[in-house]
Amino acid sequence: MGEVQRYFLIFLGALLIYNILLIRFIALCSYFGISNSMDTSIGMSLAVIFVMMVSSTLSWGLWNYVLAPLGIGEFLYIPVFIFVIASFVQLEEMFIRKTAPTLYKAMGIYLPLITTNCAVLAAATEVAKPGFLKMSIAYNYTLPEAWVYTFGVALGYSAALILFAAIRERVDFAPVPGPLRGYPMAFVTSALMSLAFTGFAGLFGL
Amino acid sequence: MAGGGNLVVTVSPHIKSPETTGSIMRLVLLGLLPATLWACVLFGISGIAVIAISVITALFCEVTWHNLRDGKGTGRTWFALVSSLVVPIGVSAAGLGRAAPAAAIALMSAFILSEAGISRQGERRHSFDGSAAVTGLLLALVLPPLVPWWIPFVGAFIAIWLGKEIFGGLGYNVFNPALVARAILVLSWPAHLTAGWFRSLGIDATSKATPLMLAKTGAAADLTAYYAPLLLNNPGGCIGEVSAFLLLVGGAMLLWKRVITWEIPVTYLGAMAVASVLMGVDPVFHLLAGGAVLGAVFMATDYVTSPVSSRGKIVFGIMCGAITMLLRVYSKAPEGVTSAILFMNMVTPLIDRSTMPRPFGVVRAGRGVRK
Amino acid sequence: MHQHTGAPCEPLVKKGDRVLVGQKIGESKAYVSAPVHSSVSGTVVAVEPRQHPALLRSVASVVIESDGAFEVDPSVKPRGEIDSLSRDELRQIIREAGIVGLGGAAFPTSVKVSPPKDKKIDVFLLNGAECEPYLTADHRLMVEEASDIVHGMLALMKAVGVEKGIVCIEDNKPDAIDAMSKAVADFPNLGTAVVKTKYPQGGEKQLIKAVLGREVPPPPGLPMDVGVVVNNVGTAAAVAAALRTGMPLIERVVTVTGSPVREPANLRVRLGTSFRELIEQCGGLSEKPAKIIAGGPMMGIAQSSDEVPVIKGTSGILVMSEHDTVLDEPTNCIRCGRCVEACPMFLMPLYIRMYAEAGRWDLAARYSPANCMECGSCAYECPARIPLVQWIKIAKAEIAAAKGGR
Amino acid sequence: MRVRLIDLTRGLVQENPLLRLMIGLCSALAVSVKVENTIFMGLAVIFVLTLSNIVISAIRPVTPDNIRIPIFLVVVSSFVTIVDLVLKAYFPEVYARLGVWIPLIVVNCIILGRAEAFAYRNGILASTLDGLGMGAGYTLVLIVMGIVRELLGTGSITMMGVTLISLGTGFQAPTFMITFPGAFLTFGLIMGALNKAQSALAERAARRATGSAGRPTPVGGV
Repeated sequence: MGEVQRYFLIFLGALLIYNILLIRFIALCSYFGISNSMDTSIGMSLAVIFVMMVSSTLSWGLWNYVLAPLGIGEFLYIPVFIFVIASFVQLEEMFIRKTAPTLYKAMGIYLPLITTNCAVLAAATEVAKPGFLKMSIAYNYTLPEAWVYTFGVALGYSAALILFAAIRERVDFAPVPGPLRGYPMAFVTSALMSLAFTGFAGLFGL
Repeated sequence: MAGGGNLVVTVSPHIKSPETTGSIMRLVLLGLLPATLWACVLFGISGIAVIAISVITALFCEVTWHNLRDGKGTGRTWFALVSSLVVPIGVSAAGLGRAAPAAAIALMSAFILSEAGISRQGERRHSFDGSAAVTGLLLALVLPPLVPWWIPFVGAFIAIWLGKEIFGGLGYNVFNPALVARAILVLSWPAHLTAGWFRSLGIDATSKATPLMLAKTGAAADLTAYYAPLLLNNPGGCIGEVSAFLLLVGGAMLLWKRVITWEIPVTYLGAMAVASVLMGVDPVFHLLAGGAVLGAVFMATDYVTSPVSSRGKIVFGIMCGAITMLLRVYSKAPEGVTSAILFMNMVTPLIDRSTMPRPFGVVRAGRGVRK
Repeated sequence: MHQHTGAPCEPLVKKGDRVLVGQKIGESKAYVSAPVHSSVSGTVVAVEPRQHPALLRSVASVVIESDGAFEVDPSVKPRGEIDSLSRDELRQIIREAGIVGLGGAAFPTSVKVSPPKDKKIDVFLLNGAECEPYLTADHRLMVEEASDIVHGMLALMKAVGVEKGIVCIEDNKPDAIDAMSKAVADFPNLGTAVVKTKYPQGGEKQLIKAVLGREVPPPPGLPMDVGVVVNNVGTAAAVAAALRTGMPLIERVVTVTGSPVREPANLRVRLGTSFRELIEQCGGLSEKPAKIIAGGPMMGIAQSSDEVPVIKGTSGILVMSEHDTVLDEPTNCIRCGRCVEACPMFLMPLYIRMYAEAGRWDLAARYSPANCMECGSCAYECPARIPLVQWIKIAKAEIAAAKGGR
Repeated sequence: MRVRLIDLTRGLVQENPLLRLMIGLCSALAVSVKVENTIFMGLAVIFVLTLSNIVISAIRPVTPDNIRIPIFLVVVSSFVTIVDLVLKAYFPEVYARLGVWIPLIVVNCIILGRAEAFAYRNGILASTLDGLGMGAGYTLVLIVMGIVRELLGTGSITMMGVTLISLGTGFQAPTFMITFPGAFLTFGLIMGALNKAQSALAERAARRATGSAGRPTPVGGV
């Protein structure tokens, strides 16, 4: 497998075929919670892309240089990663608020929410402990591969979220039968979105 | 000279184009007619059965849903629903397997006819706009001719109830109902949906593979040999894939009648041709084979689930064509039309949102017109 | 007293007064307004509210019983040649003659020909494109009174202070093109332009785009923002009359048509004549009317009675039989996109309606309903028979109200 | 300290974490392919939720407000690690199937949500009851989903290798139900059914209250 080809496959797998929201069911709370507004969805997407890239880098470094060499990874990876992500998000929030007020305005309010966004932890753990998310390409990522993978996951999250927000601008105003109005219908819609994503299963042998 | 007092006062405009939703749906049915009739000839009773069950069940689903939703005739509707589920199963269990579809058709038709009539109070019970018939027919056309009878039956329920009515009825669904049904049927009963092809008018009674499958596995070396049969009488494939030529005739009629516009079919097939050249596969074969023509002309052009603006339609068509070829060439499955269109259905609201035409006189500074 | 877009007039006469043809009977101090004149001579029998054909409510009206003599008021006298009059004098004559746009909107012409100083006007368009299908009043006028039209056009151009003038005619009226081309041949600064026949070509913005390729910005943008003033051919003819004879605007050409009308015709009628009299003049009706519409089929307003009078803005009377009348219930929108294709302003009516129905004015505003000119093309095309124009009007009003509240 | 029954029952229906609070969805959809999975997952969540509720409630006097979230996370993740290791050691098969969902309990919104919204503001006993109730509510929905999906999707329900219910060989199971889209659909329909049931109950109650056959105002869903 060529270098470029491998990056491409990692990216495509993370983006489409194992889409973190619709195929892997991770981070659904935020997906249903904020998709009723397009602006919020876009802000959240930006924030997630940013936080994910940084936290994956951190977890990759921690695992490969600290946890794994010391042989304590299996016991400690959960608390360590989540702690790192939570503290990083807090630091970042303070940092952005001071240095970049416009950026803070755009995504500041989403940052605290991201701590409990399981997608961030999932991606961070996957790049450190491959196989975590049961993708068929799973091996020890190099740092660039970890970035490509994380970027794919984050973009997949954003794509699904923004598509869903656009769809909800239609479905939310449709005369849906009473008991299904609102969230139940959002789930039914997601079922069909997930169905559309399933169509990509098996692409490039992924 | 009539004085005042009994004049009708309505809002403008006071003249209307003669087109209605019903007239459009009738034209779509007419467009599908040549291929459907030819399929009935080629596949005989098995093809006719699938088409009949699919269309009648679709109409039945529409009537029952509307009755229950509007709370009219609730009792008789429930009775009809339960009996058309229970009786065929009973007949089947009694060992009269072949009579089951006949029983289902008879029961459902009786109910549809009784609901279509005029009630004793003189009011119209249910008005059909033809959209359910179109969905039912399209569903039948994407099924293999030898599927068990209950596949189109269940499929029509999925298409009308889950694909359309649950979203609020005609016009509100996001995904093409017939394709939703097909995708769910494929996921549920892959064995039935990927076999049951028919060898038409030929030597073998049945064949286990479609030309696309043969091309995928490399079993068919000379693809040019398939051009003529694909155009006229496809050796193996779904009911609606019997003849690319007849589908194109129907499509041309719809274009001429201005039911559909050129953008989606042309860009869909065009993008497929370009993509197949880039991927190094035979473009003519891929345009004729499988559901490409049926999808590009009749499925992707479904008003409800495709973009409304011209620019949006072009984006939609190109993406559909590209994804179809991507899936056909690089995924395990031989066909990609269903998945490609469903995927693009999902993207349609976003396309519509971002291809809003520039209002007259508005000078757009950069992108976005949000205030 | 409310015959135009702008402030209504106050009656100047009272019950029992004797009035003459061309005598001013209503006036307003407001800038955007035009006075009203008597179209007959006779006695004022009432000053009371009467049904108005465009506003669909009763407005203050002066009812005059004609004595049949058509005695002309002494104030009506020729105003002299264009060259001898200054710009301000011309504007004053136009205002005093009560002239308004005769295309249908009835906007006071005196206001239109007085652009603010900072707006540079370089072209004057004379609109000979019919504002609606079925109406042929402008067409007949151009064929029969070409030289009057040109005379009025020159006066209007002088009032605006513009050099270049173009008469715009639709390509399905070769006789009108002929007549007008001959009439403008003597004036090097005038020309004609032939435009495609399609609705709504007669709309100001569409006409400017078709002839000059300029796009008028959305409201509150006006043609003068792109250096253009547009006037209707009927308006020009009225100006010519006001100059040559001094007669103010007391009559106009009205198209009376529709399938039940025995002898459809264009009639020159005195303002205030009832619809019923006009229909009778055209041979009466062959069957019971289901609808009587003031204006054209696309934007005209259905009347509840045929006793309403012709006013300055009445371009046509359309009578529809039951057979012509479409009374289908609206069904679900099938997103066919025909409304988007049809919209001359390039809007997406289906989305405006969807969000208006849901009461989400914020989302509806994104689709700029304020740009809609209410031509009705979308609703005409809609196979689901959805009254799109009405939804857009509602959205417009709600969004404007929300803005005002803020 | 008063013991209130409502702390225990709240999580079952009125404030069911999945159907009403819409939290903890991810794992619910993912593991409900098999009833067996749902029971283990439910137990794991009850364990972590109750214990972390207890601890968080206990240490709340000494928790600084501004860094409470990282502290919650450390508490929760310790319990999750215990579950993770225990399952891996004693039920390797189940562990393999649940996979990622055990470590992800850390960020399961139910646990952090209850810590923040309840345990951090209430006494130890109340917090214990709340943890048990919420956990039970979660498990209940999970099991229902598991039953629907496994029974329809495979035609039978098997647990620890034993077939409990079977729909017979004539039933051709729609595999769709155990796929990803099937999970969303099942959940959406269960939610709709609950809404329908609640509005029907409310309607009946309203009718009884007014004593008339008049149409009461319908009670909307979420």
